[in-house]
Amino acid sequence: MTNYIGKAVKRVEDKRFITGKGRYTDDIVLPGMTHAYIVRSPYAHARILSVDTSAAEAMEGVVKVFTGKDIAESGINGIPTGWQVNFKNGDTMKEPPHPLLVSDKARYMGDAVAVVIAESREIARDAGDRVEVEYEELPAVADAKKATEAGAPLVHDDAPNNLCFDWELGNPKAEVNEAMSKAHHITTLEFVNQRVIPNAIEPRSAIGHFEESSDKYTLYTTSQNPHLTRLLMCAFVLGIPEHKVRVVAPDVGGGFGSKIFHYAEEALVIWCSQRLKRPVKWTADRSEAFMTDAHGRDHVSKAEMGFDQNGKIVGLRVKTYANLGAYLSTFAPCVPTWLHGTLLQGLYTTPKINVDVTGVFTHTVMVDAYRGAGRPEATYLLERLMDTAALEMKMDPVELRRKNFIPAFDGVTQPGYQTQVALQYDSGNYHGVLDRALEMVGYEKFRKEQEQARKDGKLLGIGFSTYIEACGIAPSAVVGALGARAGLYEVGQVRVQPTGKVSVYTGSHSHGQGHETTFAQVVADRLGIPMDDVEIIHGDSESVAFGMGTYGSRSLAVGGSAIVKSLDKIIEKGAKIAAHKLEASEEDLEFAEGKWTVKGTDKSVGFGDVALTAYVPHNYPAGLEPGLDFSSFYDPANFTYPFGAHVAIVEVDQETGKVRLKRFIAVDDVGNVINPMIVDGQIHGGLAQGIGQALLEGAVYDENGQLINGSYMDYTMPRADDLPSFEIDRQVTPCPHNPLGVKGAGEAGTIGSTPAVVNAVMDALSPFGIKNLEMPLTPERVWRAMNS
Amino acid sequence: MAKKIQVTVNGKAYSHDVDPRTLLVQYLRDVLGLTGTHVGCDTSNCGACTILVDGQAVKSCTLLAVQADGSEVKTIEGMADNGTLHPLQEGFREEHGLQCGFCTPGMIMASADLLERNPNPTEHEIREALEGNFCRCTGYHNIVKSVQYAAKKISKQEKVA
Amino acid sequence: MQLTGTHKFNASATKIWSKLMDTDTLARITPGVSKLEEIGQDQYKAIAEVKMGPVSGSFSGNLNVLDKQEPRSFVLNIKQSSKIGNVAADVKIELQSISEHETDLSFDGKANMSGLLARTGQRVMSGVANTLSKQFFKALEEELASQEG
Amino acid sequence: MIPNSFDYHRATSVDEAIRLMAQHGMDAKLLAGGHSLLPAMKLRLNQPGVLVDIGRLAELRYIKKEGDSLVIGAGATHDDIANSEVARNTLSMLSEAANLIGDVQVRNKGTLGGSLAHADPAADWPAVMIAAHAHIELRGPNGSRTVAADDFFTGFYMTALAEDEIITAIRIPAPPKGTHSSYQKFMQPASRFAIVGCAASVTKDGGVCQKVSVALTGLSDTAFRASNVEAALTGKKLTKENIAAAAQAAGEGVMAMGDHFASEEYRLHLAKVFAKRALMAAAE
Repeated sequence: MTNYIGKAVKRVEDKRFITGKGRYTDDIVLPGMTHAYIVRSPYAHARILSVDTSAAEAMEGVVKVFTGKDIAESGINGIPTGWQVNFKNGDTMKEPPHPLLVSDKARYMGDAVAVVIAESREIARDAGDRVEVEYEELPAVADAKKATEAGAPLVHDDAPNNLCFDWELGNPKAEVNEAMSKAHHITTLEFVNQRVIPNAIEPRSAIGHFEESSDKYTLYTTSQNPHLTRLLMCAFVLGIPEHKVRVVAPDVGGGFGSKIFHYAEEALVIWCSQRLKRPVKWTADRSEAFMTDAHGRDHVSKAEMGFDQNGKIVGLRVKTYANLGAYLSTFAPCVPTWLHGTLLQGLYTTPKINVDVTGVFTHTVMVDAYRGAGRPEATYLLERLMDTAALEMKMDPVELRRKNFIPAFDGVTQPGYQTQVALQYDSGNYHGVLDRALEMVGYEKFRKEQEQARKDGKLLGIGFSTYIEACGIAPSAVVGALGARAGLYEVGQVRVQPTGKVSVYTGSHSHGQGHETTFAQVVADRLGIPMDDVEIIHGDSESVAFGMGTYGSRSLAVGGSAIVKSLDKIIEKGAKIAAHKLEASEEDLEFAEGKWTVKGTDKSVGFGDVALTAYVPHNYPAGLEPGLDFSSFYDPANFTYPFGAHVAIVEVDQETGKVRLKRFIAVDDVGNVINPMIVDGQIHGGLAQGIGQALLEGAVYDENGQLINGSYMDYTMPRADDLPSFEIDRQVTPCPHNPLGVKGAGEAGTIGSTPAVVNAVMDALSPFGIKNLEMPLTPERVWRAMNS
Repeated sequence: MAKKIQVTVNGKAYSHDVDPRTLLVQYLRDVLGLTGTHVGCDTSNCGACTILVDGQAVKSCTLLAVQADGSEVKTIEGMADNGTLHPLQEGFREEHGLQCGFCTPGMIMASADLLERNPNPTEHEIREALEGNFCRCTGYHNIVKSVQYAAKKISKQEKVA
Repeated sequence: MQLTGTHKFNASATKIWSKLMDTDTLARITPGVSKLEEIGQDQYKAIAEVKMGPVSGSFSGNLNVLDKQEPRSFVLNIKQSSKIGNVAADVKIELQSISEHETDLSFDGKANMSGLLARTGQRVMSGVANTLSKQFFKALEEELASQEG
Repeated sequence: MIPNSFDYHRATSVDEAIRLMAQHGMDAKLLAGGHSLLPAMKLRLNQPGVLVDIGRLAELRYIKKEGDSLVIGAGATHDDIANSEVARNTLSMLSEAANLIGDVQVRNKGTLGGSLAHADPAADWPAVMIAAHAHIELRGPNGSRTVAADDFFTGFYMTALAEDEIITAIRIPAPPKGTHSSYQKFMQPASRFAIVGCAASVTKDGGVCQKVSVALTGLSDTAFRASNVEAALTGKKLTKENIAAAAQAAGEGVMAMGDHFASEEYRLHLAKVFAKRALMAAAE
């Protein structure tokens, strides 16, 4: 029986957030705390000729100014990346140093040159203006493709042509070319999947606190993965002992991938604190966030899809240039390769696929995972190809998809589906989600409306996107073979207290996803106890043994499964204690609704009773350890594969080119659902971000590598009045390989929505013969297309 | 340099000497320790710092503390009444109008201004009234529902009263 | 940022040329410039105060005159930096005689901004450039006229 | 996020504010709602040494009828105007424009006087004031004077206001009977300033345009009167075709601004579209 699982339980964590009692990093004040301000390069590429800190240091209240020279002389290392991708010829990718403060050259606008530490935020800021840096501006390159051309300015001297790696996946090129040569029709699209800025509303912040008395360090930081940050910082950057370092990611105000990266500022505040023997706090303002938070996407691609005369796909060829920015972020090398190339099978039976990716350094801020990470780029490419091909072949886009869908399979009685690009899909029913979406839209009726609207001079359009994603990254051995430098399991500890209350420690990290509720639902149901008796603890390396954090929609599938493993151990041990108390054999007991009952009798012992006995083991099974506390590592057998069908309906104002999103329908299959309210919320948020990319958002760099829309006055964030209410529904195909049957819901909305919206606009514009426009589909772009 | 200000915050009177450049949000957070009001941007766009000053929603990052001298300020910490959640707080919880919680205080305060002026807003009116508040998590869908929930609840309470 | 514009002056090209090549005059008519110091052949050190709407900053840097084709054209190479950002520009200035007393002055060039100005000031900066050039033309016109009188 | 240090004075009267401004000269800035000034100061794009706060002067915050004119105190907020019945009844474009400025929080603090003095080339009020034939009342150490809105906006962030003067009020003459107005705006999606905004008022008699007043903002370095549109429509029948034809003249001969949201060419196109829309709405 379930009391909680599957129910829209209101969130436990909300109480503190709605009363203003959340505790975010910048809310934390430590005794004797100093404040850091970072002096940053205004140029995208410049030689640093001199740094004069004397005027700043002379100011009252300034504690110290450190420069790149101090960092270089300290002998510490730079920021590492968490993933290695090799060149096709087997050479290791280029991994240039990423110092905490640069001393020789600035490589992107915002590169850190010096840090001022002062008694107050105000003094630090004022002193920052008095640090005199002399630069020699050098030519810069911001565009990935241009950066690989001969004569382009080099970001790093030891990365010729700015290449980090080149990489290939799928069937050999010759095989794909052969298949394509026989195609009846080839649809070709070239596009830019533009750079977007994650813009978590909480700006990044970090406090470093070194305590001399104990030689211990504490880092409070806005991180999605505090343990990973600790590992990278201790082992690779500062060389300080990991057991002396506590990393706390308290309440974190959104991440969307941008807070995975172990940022230089995190190590910097710890390093400064160690030098000054005082806590050091740094909090970014929004301008700084625009300049220095890891950005997302930024691919330039050419994609070709071949079809036979019946519309069956015969082959897919993709060439992508991926902009990695000036240095490598934690996941940078993985995103455009293993999270992108592997998704190019989509939902289709494409028999031959080749993807070729070039990873490129440019004079721009680092790129890392951004909601979906690689999968939205792959989906965009496939789903734009599908709608464009349908238009070109004069077929219905829905029919074209149906013709090519992989048939339904449950992954239990039927095997998984082996793709051409390394993955084995676990279970799926792709027709199901599309059918439901069409029903919700009223497809046939819409096509009639559209026809009438065209006669009335109105431009209506409908766009589709049927997507799949690979989530819950993933089996450690597999990702290790693919270049991950860490395992990707998760840790879950369940500590039953003597009174039967339960503390659960998870290595997952919630920054909006609602772990404290969803995980508690799972625990309470499995143990048959009230949710109030369960506390979920996360984000503190001191209390949680280890963890990999939250990204890639992995929390419940991986982190939740680790907890379930521990719960199983609790129940198993509890049965031994219960058997002893009931003077029954363990095999004769069954555990349900919080008690162990001798089968077929009314003799039972409750969970609380067993818990107490475990800690007060006066009458206790011989040879059994006291206590009821288990920790488990769950390493998944496979990725999980959520999928869905999204449909957008838009209207284009012919006079201005402005696109209005009228309706958005999403039917997603994320496997089993623990809390439908939270899952819906995840979908909504994802949709807004995907729609934002399609219509509004995009970082704009000028040819000198200057980010020219680095503020909310210039970068368009989706607002309440830019979006409609969403129409969403769900299908459930359980994940066959994790104990909860869950697949992950955090990124689905973002992955599916972007191409649906763009396809809808292209459909609206089809009377003008327009096939492709670059995102974001700003009014001017649309207007120009209609008038050229 | 420093100016003396007197403000009433959530019903409690305070008097402090402040540097004129201190923004009201910094005064609330750093001096009064009311960290429920957040700072999300530096261009007065995101609305995370929204509070009520003399009953009207304002962005406390775009108001100097000295400008608020003599004013009545209400922050998220002052919304609940003796432990009873304000209908908006309840609405955000009931309708899952928040995820990471960072924009939530500002969102609730801006909604309070709206419901004061327009106790029965349409979806369109809610979306327009919240154009000065960014949320990156929810896609706004459930925020709209949260405000509708509160509007309904308040109108019921008033009928009873 | 593209910088282009044309203005017709009621003066000969040679006269305008001599005005433009005179340090004192140039310092006087260039909007915002508070100091122009000759540091070498056709090389100047310039200090400027720009105060316009939301933007106010003290700039300093160099101004070089290149590629002189008296009295037809020259290139102004400007590098100015400030706490709110930096501007580097190359502008070609051409004088075209229409008659003995009429000359078209046109300029064409590009300014690159960096730092805060680039990030937050795009909209503002194109207007600043427009206004500065208008002011410059006006001041030059007055300068030419005052000499007449 | 942290402005530079400055001295702060709260003026208790307009006269005191004028004295303070005179005393501190070029280094001083007036602070009304602060919604243009403070963001610039936080980014340190602007670092005044002295702020003279006039935001709380009750003598500047009113909206009233005076004889035939509508008089709005410079300290009236956008929200005050949005909710003023007397303003709406005088010219509905006043409340339409007020409601399209910034967002609710900005409208609660930002003032009409502050916006006009700031003279942002993409602000809404300048166009509305020109179209309304408003007169802007200024007071300085040497007394008061009045400048027509047509002459007030002299350039990019530049006005006829002297350094030591304060805007005290805006006087809008009552429009003739049969006048309707509208403000239509195409918003820059991030800042929500106008990419192009058009204010239009049309005096109609028997379906014929007796008088028309049109002004545009966002297009160029300052808001301006679209005289050629006015000329093209005056005396004409207010048909859809005539309005559309007249709107074609919007932006003619103007050196338009361009940025990554809207190029010069697109802005000029939008000027025509929004002139048409404003005129259509006003003529209805």
